Amino acid sequence: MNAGSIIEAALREGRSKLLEHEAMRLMELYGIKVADYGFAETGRKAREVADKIGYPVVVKVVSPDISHKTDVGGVVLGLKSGEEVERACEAITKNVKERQPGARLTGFLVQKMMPPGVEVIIGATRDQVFGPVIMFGLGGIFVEVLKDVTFRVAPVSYQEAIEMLGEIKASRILEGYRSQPPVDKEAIAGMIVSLSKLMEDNPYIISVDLNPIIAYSRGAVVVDARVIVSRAGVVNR
Amino acid sequence: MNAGSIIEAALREGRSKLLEHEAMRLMELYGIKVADYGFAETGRKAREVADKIGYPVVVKVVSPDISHKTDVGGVVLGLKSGEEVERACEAITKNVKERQPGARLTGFLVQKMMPPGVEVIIGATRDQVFGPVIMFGLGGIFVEVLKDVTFRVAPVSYQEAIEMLGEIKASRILEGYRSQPPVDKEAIAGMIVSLSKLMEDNPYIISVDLNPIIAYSRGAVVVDARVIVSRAGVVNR
Amino acid sequence: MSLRRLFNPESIAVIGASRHPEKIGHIILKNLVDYGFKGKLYPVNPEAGEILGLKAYKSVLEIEDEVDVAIITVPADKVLQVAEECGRKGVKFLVVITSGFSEAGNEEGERRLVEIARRYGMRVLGPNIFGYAYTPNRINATFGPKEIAPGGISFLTQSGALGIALMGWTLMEELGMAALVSLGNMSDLDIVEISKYLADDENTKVITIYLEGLKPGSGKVFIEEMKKVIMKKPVILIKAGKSARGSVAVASHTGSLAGSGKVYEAAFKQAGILEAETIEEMFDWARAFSLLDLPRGDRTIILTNGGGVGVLATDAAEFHSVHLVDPSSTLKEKLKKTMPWFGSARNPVDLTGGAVADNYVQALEILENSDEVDNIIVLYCRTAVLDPVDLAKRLIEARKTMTKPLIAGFVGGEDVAKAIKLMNKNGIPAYPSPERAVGSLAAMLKYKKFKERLASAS
Amino acid sequence: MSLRRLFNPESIAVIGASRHPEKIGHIILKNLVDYGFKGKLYPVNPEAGEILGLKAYKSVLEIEDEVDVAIITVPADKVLQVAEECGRKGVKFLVVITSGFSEAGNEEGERRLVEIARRYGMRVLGPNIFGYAYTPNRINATFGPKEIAPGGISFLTQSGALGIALMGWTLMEELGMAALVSLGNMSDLDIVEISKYLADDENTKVITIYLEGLKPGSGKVFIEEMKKVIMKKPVILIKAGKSARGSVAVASHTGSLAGSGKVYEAAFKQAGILEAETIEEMFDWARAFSLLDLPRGDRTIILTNGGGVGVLATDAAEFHSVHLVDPSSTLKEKLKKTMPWFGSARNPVDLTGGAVADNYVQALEILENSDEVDNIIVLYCRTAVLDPVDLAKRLIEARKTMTKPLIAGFVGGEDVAKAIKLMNKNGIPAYPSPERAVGSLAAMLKYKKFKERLASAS
Ligand SMILES: CC(C)(COP(=O)(O)OP(=O)(O)OC[C@H]1O[C@@H](n2cnc3c(N)ncnc32)[C@H](O)[C@@H]1OP(=O)(O)O)[C@@H](O)C(=O)NCCC(=O)NCCS
Ligand SMILES: CC(C)(COP(=O)(O)OP(=O)(O)OC[C@H]1O[C@@H](n2cnc3c(N)ncnc32)[C@H](O)[C@@H]1OP(=O)(O)O)[C@@H](O)C(=O)NCCC(=O)NCCS
Ligand SMILES: [Ca+2]
Ligand SMILES: [Ca+2]
Repeated sequence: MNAGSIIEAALREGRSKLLEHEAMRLMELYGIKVADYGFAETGRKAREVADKIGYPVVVKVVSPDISHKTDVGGVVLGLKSGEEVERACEAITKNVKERQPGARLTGFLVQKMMPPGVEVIIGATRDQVFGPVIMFGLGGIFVEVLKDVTFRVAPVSYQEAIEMLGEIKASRILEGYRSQPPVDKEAIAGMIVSLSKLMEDNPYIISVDLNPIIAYSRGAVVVDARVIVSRAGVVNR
Repeated sequence: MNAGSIIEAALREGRSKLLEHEAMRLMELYGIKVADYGFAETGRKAREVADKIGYPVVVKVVSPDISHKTDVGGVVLGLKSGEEVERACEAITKNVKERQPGARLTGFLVQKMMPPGVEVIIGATRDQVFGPVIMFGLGGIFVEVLKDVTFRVAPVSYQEAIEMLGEIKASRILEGYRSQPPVDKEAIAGMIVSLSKLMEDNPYIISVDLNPIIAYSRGAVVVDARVIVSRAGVVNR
Repeated sequence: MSLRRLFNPESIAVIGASRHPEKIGHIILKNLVDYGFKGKLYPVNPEAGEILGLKAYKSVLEIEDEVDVAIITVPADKVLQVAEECGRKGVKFLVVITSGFSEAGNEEGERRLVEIARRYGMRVLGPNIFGYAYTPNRINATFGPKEIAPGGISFLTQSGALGIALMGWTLMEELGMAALVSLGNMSDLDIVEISKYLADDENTKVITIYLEGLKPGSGKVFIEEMKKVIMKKPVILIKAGKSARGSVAVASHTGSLAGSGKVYEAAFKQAGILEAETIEEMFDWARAFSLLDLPRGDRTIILTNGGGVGVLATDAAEFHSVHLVDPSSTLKEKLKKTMPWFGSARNPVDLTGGAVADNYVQALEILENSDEVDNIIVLYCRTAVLDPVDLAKRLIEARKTMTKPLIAGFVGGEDVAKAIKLMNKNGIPAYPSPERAVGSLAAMLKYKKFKERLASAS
Repeated sequence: MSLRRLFNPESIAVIGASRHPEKIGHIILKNLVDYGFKGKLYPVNPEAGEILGLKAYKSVLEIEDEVDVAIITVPADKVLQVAEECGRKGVKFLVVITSGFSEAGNEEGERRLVEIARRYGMRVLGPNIFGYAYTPNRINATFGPKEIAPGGISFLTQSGALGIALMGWTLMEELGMAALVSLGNMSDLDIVEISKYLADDENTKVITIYLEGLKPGSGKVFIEEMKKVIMKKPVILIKAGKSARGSVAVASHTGSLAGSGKVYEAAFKQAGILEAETIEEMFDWARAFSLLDLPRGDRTIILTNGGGVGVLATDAAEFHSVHLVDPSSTLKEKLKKTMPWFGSARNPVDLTGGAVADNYVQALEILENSDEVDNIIVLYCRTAVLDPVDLAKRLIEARKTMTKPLIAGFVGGEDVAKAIKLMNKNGIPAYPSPERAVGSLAAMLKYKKFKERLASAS
C-alpha cells in the first residue's frame, strides 16, 4: 500500500485519524524509522507477531473509536513472552468493553519495546498562509510545559533541520547531557526532512505528531505517531 | 553538636567543605528533612547503621580530600542487605585507593535510598551587597541547561518561598505533571525558609547546595547537601 | 535630622563661588539665581567682593544670618577646612560637589569629611556630585542646564555625566521634575534616606533612580526600607552594569562593586520596585505615574482611528499582560453610535480614519460612564480630517471631568509632536507610539499589584 | 513587465483630479505638483477645464501623449469604466486609490478590475491605498503630507492610516526615504513583486515593511523570493497581529503550538528577513542600513565621555550579542594619549567628562587605523565643555575619510537633538540613547549573518 491509498482508505471510511499501524506504515514509506511493529486481529496472531519481532514488546489496542488508549486500559507495556502477550490482549479487550462499551475493536498493534534514550518530538501542521510547517522539540515537559520548540516552513533542507536542533533552548541535551552520549543528530534531522517531504506530497494530511521519538547515540526511532487527515486542507490560525 | 560547633570544627581543621554527614546534621538542626543516614568508620559499622535505617540504602565514601565521589567509585546505590553493604564498603575502599591514592578515608555515609519523585534544588550564596541569597529551581537539566531558577534575598518569608515555587518557568511540573500527583509545596517552601534562617544565623557559611531534594506528594527530602564554609565571608558579585 | 531643610532651605551658601563664568562654583550660583531661588543666597569667596551682583563673604563664618545649606565647590584639599567652618557656623547640610575622594582612592579624606559633619550634626550630600535641584522651591543647585520643567518626577542618579545630560533631555521631553539628586559617593546621605524623604514629599509623585551599584552590606536595609517607600510612592529604577562586562565598567567607574544582575533583580522585586530596561522606558513610566491616579482595575479599552495602530497596541497589551476587556453588547451598541457603519465597537474600538474630535469625545464619555472599563488608551494616526492639536485640546478638555486613567499614543510628524507635548503639559501622558502608551499603563498595573502584595504580606 | 516605469514614469495622469482642495483627487495632484514631479502631469476630470493651473482632460483617452501611470481617484462604481479607458489608451500602471473592493466584500469588482488590467497588459497597485512615492524622481502620488525627506529607505505598508501618519513621522525624524508604497488589497502587485523591484533599485538601500498578513497560500513564494531579495538588500519587517487574541483554537498538538506569530517568525528567519518589535526599532535599524556600508566584522568598540552611558551600552551589547573587543595593550597605549590619566582605554573607551572634540577625533583616527576594530559606537553625554553640535560637525568631518561603520548615541536636550539631526543628515546614524545605537549595529551584524547563511546554503 502506498501513502495515497492509506490516506484514501481512511478518508473513505470517514476516519480523520489514521490507525496507528497505518500511521507507522506511512512513516516507513518515507524512510522514517519506527519501532518494529505488526498488526494482529487476535491475541493469538499478536503472539505470532511478537515472536517475530522479539521480546520485550508493547501491545496497544487499535480502534477507530478510541482516542486515548491509555485511559481505557488499551496499552500494556513490557511483555516478555508470547503468553504474556495473549493475556495482555485479553485484558485489553476486557478493559475496553468495560470502559468504552461501544468502541469497535479493529485489533492490536504489537510493537517492540524500545530502550530508554532522549525523547524528542517532530510535528507538522498545515498553515493557511505557509502550507506545511514542521516543528521540532524535546519530549514531554519541554514541549508541554516549557513550549521549547522551533518551526520551519516546508520544504526543510537537511541544513535547516540541523539548525532547528540547535535552536531550542535545551539543545545542549542533544549534545550528551551528563553521562549520556550525544544523540544521533543526523538521524533526527533526516526525519525532519522526510516529514517535510511527506507533508508536501500529501495535501490531505493536516497534521502529524511523532511523539515521542526515542533518539540514541546511533539512530532514532518513532514510538508513537498520530496522523490527522481531511479532504479540506484544514488550517491553523 | 550545634551548628556553630560543626562549622567551627571544619574551619579549625582547615576544611572549607563540610563532610556530608556534617552537612546533613546541619540541615537537621534547622528542621530540614534529610534522607535517613548514619556515619560509620568501618564496613561492619556501616552494616549496623544500615540495619537500623532499613533497606535499600546507599553508601558513600566520606573523605575531606575527595570532591567528586562518583568519579573515584566512592558511591554505591541500591544495597538491599547487610552483606551487600559490607561488600560495598570494601569495594569503595579499594576504588579510592586505586584512583585517588593519597585521599584520607574518614569513613562511610550510609543513607536511605529514596524512591523517585520530583527533583528540586535549593541553594544559597552570600552576596557582597545583599548578604544571603536563596535560589530555587528544578533539578538536573532545568538548572544546569535551562538556568530556570529564581532568587530571593534572605530573610525569605514562607509567603515569598511559595511565590518562588510559582516563578520558575517549569513551575507547572510542581502541580502534578501528567499522571504524577502535585508535590508538597509547603514542605519545599518550609525548607527555603529554614535555609534562609541557617544562612542568616551562620555567617561563615558561604554557600549551600541542596541538590537534589526529592519532593513527593507528602514531604520532601534532601538527598545530597554541599556546604562551603570560610571565615572570610566570600562573595559572589 | 529630617531632610526637610535640604529641600526647603531659607538660605544657601555657595562656598567656592567663583568670579569666572566657566567655573563650576560660578555656574551653580548663577543657576540658583537664574532659576529663581526665593531664599537668601550667600556666595563665599575670600578674594571676591561681589559675584553676580551678590555680596561675597570671605568665609561662611562671616555670614550674619543662619545658613541651612552650603554648596561646596572648592578643591578637594580645601574641603575639610571649609566643612569645619560650616560646622562651627551651624550649617545643616553640606552639598559637596568636589571630586577626589573615595572614588579616586582618597577614602581617608571622605572619612574625615563625614567625621566633621557628624561632630557638628551636619548631613552630607556627596562628595563627587553635580548638585541637586528641587523645583517647587525653584532650587537649581547644579552645574547642569539652568532650566528644569517642574512636575512630579523625582530623579536620583549615581552617574553624574548621565544625570546632567538627562536634565536637558527631560526638559525637551516635557518631563516635569520635582527633586533631582546627584548621589555621588553617598558618604552620608544615600539612596534609601533620600527616597524615604521623597516618599513623604507632597510634590513628588514618583521616584526614579539610575543605579550602578549599592555598597557592600547595604542591600538588606535597601530592600526593607524601599518596601516602605513604595507603599507611598512608586519607585522606578534602571540598573546599569548587569552584563558581565558592564559590571567591570561600573567597578572602575564609581568604585562600588556591581552585583550580579540576577540578585539585584530579585531584590527589586522583593522591594516592589519597578525595574526598567532603558532610560526612555523609565521616564515613559514615570510620566504616567506623575500625571495619573492609580488605576482602580485592570480592564482596559483601546480607542483608535486606525486599525494598524490598534493591532500594534493589542500585541503590546498581550506582551505586557494588560487585560483588554470585551465590551458587552450594550456598550458596543452605545459605541457604534459614535462611528460610521464600517467602524468597530469591539476592543480596539476603531472610529475609522474619518473620525473627528467629536467622535473621540463622545466615545470617551461613554467609556468614562461604563462600569465595564477601568482604563482608556487613546490612539491617533495623523489624518487629513483631524488636526492632532485640535484633538489634543478636546481630550484635555474632556479629561477634566474624567476619573479614569487616560493615556495617549499619537503617530505622525511635527504637529503630532506638538499635540503630544500639549497633552503631557496638561495631565494626559502621551507617547509617540501605541506600544509605549500600553507599556506605561502596564507599569502602573504592575505597581498596583506590587503594592497589594506587600500590603497583604505585612 | 518590469516595474521600472511605475517608479520612473515620464507621464502621470490623475483620473478623478478634483477641483475641491479637500478631496483626495485634488490633494494627490497637488502633492505631485508641489513635490516637484518633473515628468508630464495630466489631470482628468470631465467637468473641470483646469486644475491647479494644469489643463484638465475629459477622459484619459483625450490625452495626446502617452500615459505611463494613471492614479485613479474616482468612486468605486466608476473605477472599472476608467480602467477600461486606460487600457484602451495604453496606460501601463493603474494606481487605484479607491476603496470599496475586496476589503469591503466586493471581491467581484476587484476581480473584474484585475481582469481588465490583464486584458490590456496593465499592472495594478491597490485598490484601497493612499498612493505611492518615489523621491529620486520627486514623485509624491499620495494624499499624505507633501514633504518627504529623500534617502535610502523604502517602505511598504499594509496599513494606510499608519502609513500616512508615518510619512510625517519619518520627515520629523530625518529618515530619508526612497520609495513609499501603500499596498492595500494587493489585487495584482504585491509585497514580493515590489520588493524584488526595489532590491535592484539603486536608490534603495534597505526595504522596510509593515505587514498585517499574507494571503492564504502565498507564504512559500514569499519565503523563496524574499531570500533572493535579502541577498541584494536588507529587509526589515514588523508583523502586526501576532497576539493570540482572535486566533482560533486547533486540534493537534503541533497545531496549537504553531499559532500566533510562531510560523511567521519561522518564515522570516528562513527568508533572512530582520523582524523588528516596534515601528521605532524598524526605522532605527533602517537608518543605520541606509547610511552605512555593511560591517566587515563584528569586533566593536565603544567611545564615550561618560561612564554611565558606557555601561548602558555595554549591557545592551551583551543583550544583543554584539562582540566588544578587548583592545591590545598597544592599542590601549595609543588611546591613553587621547584622554586624561583618569580616563579608561579599555572598552568602553572613556575619554571622561572633560573630553573635547579633539579627544574624540584623535581616538577615532586611532580606531579607524587599528586592525583590531571593525565597528565604532560613539557616545556622548551633554557636558559644559563640549557643545554637541560642534562635536557632530567634527565627527561628520572625520567620517569622510573613514571606512568603518560609525554609529552615534547622544544624550541630552535640544542642542543634542539638533546634533543628532545633523549627523543623520550627514551620513552618521545617530540615536538619542546608547541602547538604540547598539541595537542598530546589532541588526546590521545579524543581517550579515543571515546573508552569509543563505549564501552558503545555495
Ligand atoms: C570643586 C572643583 C570644581 C573646584 O575646581 P576649581 O573651580 O578649578 O577650583 P578653584 O581653585 O578655582 O576654586 C574655586 C573658587 O573657590 C575659591 N576659593 C578658594 N578657597 C576658598 C575657600 N576656602 N572658601 C571659599 N572659596 C574659596 C577660589 O578662589 C575660586 O574662586 P575664583 O575662581 O573666583 O578665584 C574641582 O575641585 C572638582 O572637584 N571638580 C570636579 C567636580 C565634579 O565633576 N563633580 C562630580 C560631578 S558628577
Ligand atoms: C476615490 C474616492 C476618494 C473618491 O471620492 P470623492 O473624491 O468623494 O469622489 P467624487 O465623486 O467627488 O469624484 C472625485 C472627482 O472625480 C471626478 N470624476 C467623476 N467621474 C470621473 C471620471 N470618469 N473621470 C475622471 N474624473 C471623474 C469628479 O467630478 C470629482 O471631481 P470634482 O470634485 O472636481 O467634481 C473615494 O471613493 C474613496 O475610495 N475614498 C477612500 C480612499 C481611501 O481611503 N483609500 C485607502 C487609503 S489607505
Ligand atoms: Ca558617569
Ligand atoms: Ca489600517
